[in-house]
Amino acid sequence: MREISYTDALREALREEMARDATVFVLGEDIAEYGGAFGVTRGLLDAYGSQRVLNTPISEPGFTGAAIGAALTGTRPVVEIMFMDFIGLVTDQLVNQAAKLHYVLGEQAPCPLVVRTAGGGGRCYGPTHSQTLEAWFMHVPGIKIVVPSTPADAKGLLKTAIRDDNPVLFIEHKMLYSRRGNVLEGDAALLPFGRARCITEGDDLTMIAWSWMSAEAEAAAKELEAGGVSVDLFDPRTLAPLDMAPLEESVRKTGRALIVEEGCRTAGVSAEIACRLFECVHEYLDAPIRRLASPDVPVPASPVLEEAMIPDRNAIVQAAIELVQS
Amino acid sequence: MREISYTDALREALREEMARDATVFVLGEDIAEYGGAFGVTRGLLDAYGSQRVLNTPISEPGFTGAAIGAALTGTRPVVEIMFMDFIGLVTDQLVNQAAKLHYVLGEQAPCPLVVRTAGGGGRCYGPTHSQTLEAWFMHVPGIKIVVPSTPADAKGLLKTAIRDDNPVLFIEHKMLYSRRGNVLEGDAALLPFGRARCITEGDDLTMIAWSWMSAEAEAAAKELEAGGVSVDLFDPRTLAPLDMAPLEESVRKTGRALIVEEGCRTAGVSAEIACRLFECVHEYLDAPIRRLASPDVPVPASPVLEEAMIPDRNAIVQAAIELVQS
Amino acid sequence: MGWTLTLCTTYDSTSVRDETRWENIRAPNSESKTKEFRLQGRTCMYRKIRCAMQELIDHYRTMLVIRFFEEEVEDLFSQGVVKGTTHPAIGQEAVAVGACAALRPGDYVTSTHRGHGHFLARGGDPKRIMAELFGKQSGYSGGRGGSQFMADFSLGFLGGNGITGGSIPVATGAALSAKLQASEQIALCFFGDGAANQGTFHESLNLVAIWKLPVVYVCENNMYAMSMPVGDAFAVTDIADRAAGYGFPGVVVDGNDPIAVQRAVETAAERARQGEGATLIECKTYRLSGHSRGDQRHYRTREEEARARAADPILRLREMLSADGTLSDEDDVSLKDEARRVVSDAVTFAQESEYPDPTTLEKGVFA
Amino acid sequence: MGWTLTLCTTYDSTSVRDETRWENIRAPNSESKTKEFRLQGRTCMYRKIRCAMQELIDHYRTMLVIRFFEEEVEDLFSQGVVKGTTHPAIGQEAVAVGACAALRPGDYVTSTHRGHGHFLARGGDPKRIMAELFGKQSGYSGGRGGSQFMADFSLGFLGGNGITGGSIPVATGAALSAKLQASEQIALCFFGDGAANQGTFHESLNLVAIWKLPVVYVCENNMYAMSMPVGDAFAVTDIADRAAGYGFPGVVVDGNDPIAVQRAVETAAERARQGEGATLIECKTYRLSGHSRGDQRHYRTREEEARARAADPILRLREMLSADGTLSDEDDVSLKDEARRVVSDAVTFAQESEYPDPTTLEKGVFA
Ligand SMILES: Cc1ncc(C[n+]2csc(CCOP(=O)(O)OP(=O)(O)O)c2C)c(N)n1
Ligand SMILES: Cc1ncc(C[n+]2csc(CCOP(=O)(O)OP(=O)(O)O)c2C)c(N)n1
Ligand SMILES: [Mg+2]
Ligand SMILES: [Mg+2]
Repeated sequence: MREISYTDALREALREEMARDATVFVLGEDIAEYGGAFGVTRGLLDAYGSQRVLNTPISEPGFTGAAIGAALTGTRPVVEIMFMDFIGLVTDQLVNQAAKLHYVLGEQAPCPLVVRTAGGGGRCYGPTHSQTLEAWFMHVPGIKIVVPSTPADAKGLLKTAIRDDNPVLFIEHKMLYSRRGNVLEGDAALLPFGRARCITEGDDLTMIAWSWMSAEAEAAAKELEAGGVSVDLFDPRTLAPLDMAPLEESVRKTGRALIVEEGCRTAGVSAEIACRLFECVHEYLDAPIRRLASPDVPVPASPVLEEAMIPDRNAIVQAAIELVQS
Repeated sequence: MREISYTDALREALREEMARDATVFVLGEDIAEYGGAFGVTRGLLDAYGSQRVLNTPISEPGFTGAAIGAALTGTRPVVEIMFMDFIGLVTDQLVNQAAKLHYVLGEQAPCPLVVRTAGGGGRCYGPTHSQTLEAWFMHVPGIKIVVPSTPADAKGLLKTAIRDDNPVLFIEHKMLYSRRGNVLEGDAALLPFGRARCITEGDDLTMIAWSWMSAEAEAAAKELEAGGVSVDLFDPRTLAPLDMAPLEESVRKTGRALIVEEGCRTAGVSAEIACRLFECVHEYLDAPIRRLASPDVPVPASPVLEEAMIPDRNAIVQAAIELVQS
Repeated sequence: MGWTLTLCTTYDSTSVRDETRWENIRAPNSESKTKEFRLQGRTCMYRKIRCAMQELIDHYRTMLVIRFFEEEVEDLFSQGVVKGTTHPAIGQEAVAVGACAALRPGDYVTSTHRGHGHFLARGGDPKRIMAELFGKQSGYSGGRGGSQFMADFSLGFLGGNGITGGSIPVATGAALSAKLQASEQIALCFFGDGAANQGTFHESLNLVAIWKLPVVYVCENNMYAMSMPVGDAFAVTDIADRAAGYGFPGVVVDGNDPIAVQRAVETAAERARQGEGATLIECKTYRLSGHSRGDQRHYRTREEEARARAADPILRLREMLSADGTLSDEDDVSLKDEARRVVSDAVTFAQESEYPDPTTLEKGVFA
Repeated sequence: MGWTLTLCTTYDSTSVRDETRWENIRAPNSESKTKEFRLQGRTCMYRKIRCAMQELIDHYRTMLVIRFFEEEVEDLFSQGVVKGTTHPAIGQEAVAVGACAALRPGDYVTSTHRGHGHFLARGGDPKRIMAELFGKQSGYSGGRGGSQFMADFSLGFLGGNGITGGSIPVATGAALSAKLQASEQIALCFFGDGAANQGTFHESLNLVAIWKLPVVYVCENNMYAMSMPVGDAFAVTDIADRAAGYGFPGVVVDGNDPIAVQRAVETAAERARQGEGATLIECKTYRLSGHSRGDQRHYRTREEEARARAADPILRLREMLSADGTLSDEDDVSLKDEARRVVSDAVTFAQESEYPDPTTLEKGVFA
């Protein structure tokens, strides 16, 4: 086990899978010499050449659609969409083509496509470079969603995503790229989809958070622990498939749940998770499930406004305390 | 009051608003001579000329973006996107431009844009001509969502949408175009946003449904009534803003709620509505709120499969009976 | 192998950069012009070109199958036997047949919402296509895709698409995977004039150009996108001219002449296989039927339609074949009977097939 | 009003359909060529053209303000004083200044992610622009939009955009509303070479063409889209050539020459105002700085950059003005001091401004 960054972990996953399988290739804007806006693909051009590391013009729908065509015909493309905010440009490609074709063409051809993208705020990049939009794709049958928060999850789940025969939306987070952690090599690093990770164990409260919020929640849980509130903290890691069983079990134990989401509150991922919990374990609840999310506004550029918008460890601690006291 | 069809009601709204305000114009594919795929704009070309009734090439992002530019500079465009399934092509335009510009440009210019589109299934039009996708846009701050189910609502809310200074996604339903009902003329027809409509009153169960599902739920409620189950049935009519107060009040009375949604279950509109109800009135609930929605699959073309997928009056009756018996 | 008379227009495209590549279309042999006619305001002429008689008869047969198939489907829809919607390719048979005749077995084909003809020309089974329209389990997509989503990957036919222009990027990808895998496959991409105004058309042509991918673009300019005449949707006369903006050749051919289409696609396919990149072939043709069920065709005149019907590719081909003595009236009758039988067999098959089991609805969303 | 020497290249664009329209760019007066130089592999030459001295000095002053502003911003970002990201327009000042000089007060301008220069050239207040970068309430967007989303509707400046190509359709709409309201306004649409590969570029040019809208497209071809050289992103040499696919003229001008840009935009603006439709003006220039903060510029050589720096539009303009005797060294120093003061005043203003009140976060989502 070596301690490396989330960025390096992602790069290792790409390198290992490209070495293992010649049909894997990467494409996207500025991923070759430049190494991608966040450096994830740095060095791949030298290692695998310009046939398998394709810089694209700024044509998100066109090159994502091309990747779909390539996936349907025997290759395993990994697309980089520089910022998740640009996913609206390829919604048609993902929803009407990638996610549907296997089903609607009578299961003739799988579509093993990975779309990597950098989501979330925290860097004052402004309204179109900071959004958190995974909720849309939970509502889309036929697409898997991965939201890793640690280097090990990033590496293990990206490798699994590349080997998966279905379209996978792989959402990285710009606040996590520098996060460090232990990772394994080769197949040992592989992690299954649909398996939530329990980060801390506790009895007072169930907490559910993913991506950057998982890191913030971890910090909050430590603080709460110190203050005498013990938290069962889970990171679902993949939102589709979504591993509800451990969450339900935890709520049966704690009677209280807080879901932390970076995206806007209304019709977010938390609504679905909360609903499923209500549906299954309502009789165990000692208080309504609490959704802590961003308010329904575009992400502003100004540091003071962005900070006021996105939940952080302090907001999580506060919400948790309110919840256990209710 | 005259009884006219939903299509005619929509057309009346357009005609009246175009007559009232010279800055209102319509654009979209085949809306001029052809009158739109569902005939809504028929006759507008003759009445208002080719300057204000603009046939567009098949360039959804381009002409929706143009409408945004026009809305920012003093006009009131009404765009027709032929099928709601094509909304993925303009997601970037709606989300990153229309919904954001007012806020992110410091409230300098309103964006009075209406995007009309035909949603939903029931006609065996297949996977890309039958989808129900409003849930995505509930998650988008800055855009209003209208889902009318009767001619009166269609007319009144379209007129309001056109006069609204914000982007409005106006979702019509292809199964409702021929529905008939009474409508008023001129300003008398106007209906406010954010005001749910109570369709039937009852004590046993709160039912919430919109668009086509509202019509199916109405039929189901009649059947249930006949069977001795009385239903408080609400059509929210606009999903953003969402009028929760009467729904909450009703659940306080009935203790049971069934939300009927044509779209896919996971991360749908029902999740948000259910969550809000749980959050506010959980102590009044005699049973978990039930979401009746389509399963998470693309909409198949085959009549037997499409029928199996989308909730109808029978499925609603059954779900309601299960719920009141639980 | 013999000499036979066929149509080959003298359309001029300013986008043809490399004139010599196209000489076998433009002057397929040295014999002189034999007959002039007018099509869509241009002067065209018949020329003699080298062509196997059997090939022409085969084309004629396939065109008849497409025509009768589509007429039958129109009927079934208007009777309400078949639900949903359909877009008949009546009048456009020569494009599908000519283009597919120029391909090799492994090549990819992407299609459109108006794709039955493409699929039949590529060797699709009329029975399974018809069954798909009926929403039956034996259809190519098990009833899930319907008219617009049918494929046969074993034929390299990657399917139609319900999104106008939706399969243009798919063709890029198929060509890209052929290149990455160093296969000799090319991708033939059918699309309409309307689709040429979609953003993905532009993006795709550029990607294909910079990556020098083996794509042959076949634009079926049938003069309308639903109700929108090309003259209103474009400020240029020839869509083929757009190829110049991407640095590859664009040509215009008479889309009602299967041999003109075939020769153009052969040349383009050869170019693609040689690694020289893409070609945009604009086939001028005409949609003789309505856009889809319920189209009142208010946007064009009956006179215009009558003029277009005079250039019906099937009539023209038959006229030519019989003028030439290649096809007797008897042969014609028996070819038509045969084609009609193919279609009625398909209908019978579809009628007798089972609907999919509704309990399978949720199966196969994921691979 | 006087005669002065400026740069006007002899770039040839094959897309220029109507040669005569462009004669005042190509041969602004009858005086003979005076000097040749090479730029991006082409031979260009200086010519004398009619131009008010004061106008040139004004251009020079605005270019200096933009240059110093952007240098200051780069500094502030690298010091971490300003957060987020920024895209400096260093080296591209002549395009912004030349193009905006050709406009009338009511005209619309749409901008890009690299838009500070456009905004300053259009008359934007440096103080409020700087304050916006600082995330302050006094910024043009109250700190919400940041570098990429700033507008001043009273100036017709409709704002930058964080989506590459995002404001190209907005320009269509502004022109459409001008036409519907029968105003004399036109829309000038700035965008980069990279944006010209977006689908909405294609769709917009086609819409504008068929509706004959008054748009002037100003493509700032600065040779790169982030790390992607134009040579890799296009299979054609001149982006201007794409205009031909939409039926309106495309021209290439020396984007490092404010007068060449201005004259081209004037001609195009006149055309647009006359109802004759759009023009695509490709301004060849060079981004002298990195794409944004943190760009290591591995994708190009320092030698190439040095060559480009030799064609720095500000240096060239100063050289020309002083060679001509229009600008003394003293004048130059005082102009620069003045420009630096504008920038430092803006910084002071921004520093002294308040941050927005976080409790206003949820205000103004709806109008
Ligand atoms: C994205 C999208 N927009 C609109 C439609 C509706 N529609 C289906 S076919 C069609 C016309 C297509 O025209 P063209 O590409 O010329 O093909 P043709 O129908 O003439 O064969 C339209 C507008 C669609 N299916 N997809
Ligand atoms: C849709 C979209 N894709 C990618 C980006 C990231 N990005 C920002 S600027 C840029 C390069 C733009 O190139 P060009 O249009 O030539 O403008 P320049 O930066 O050279 O001024 C890229 C890729 C973006 N902001 N939006
Ligand atoms: Mg057409
Ligand atoms: Mg550039």
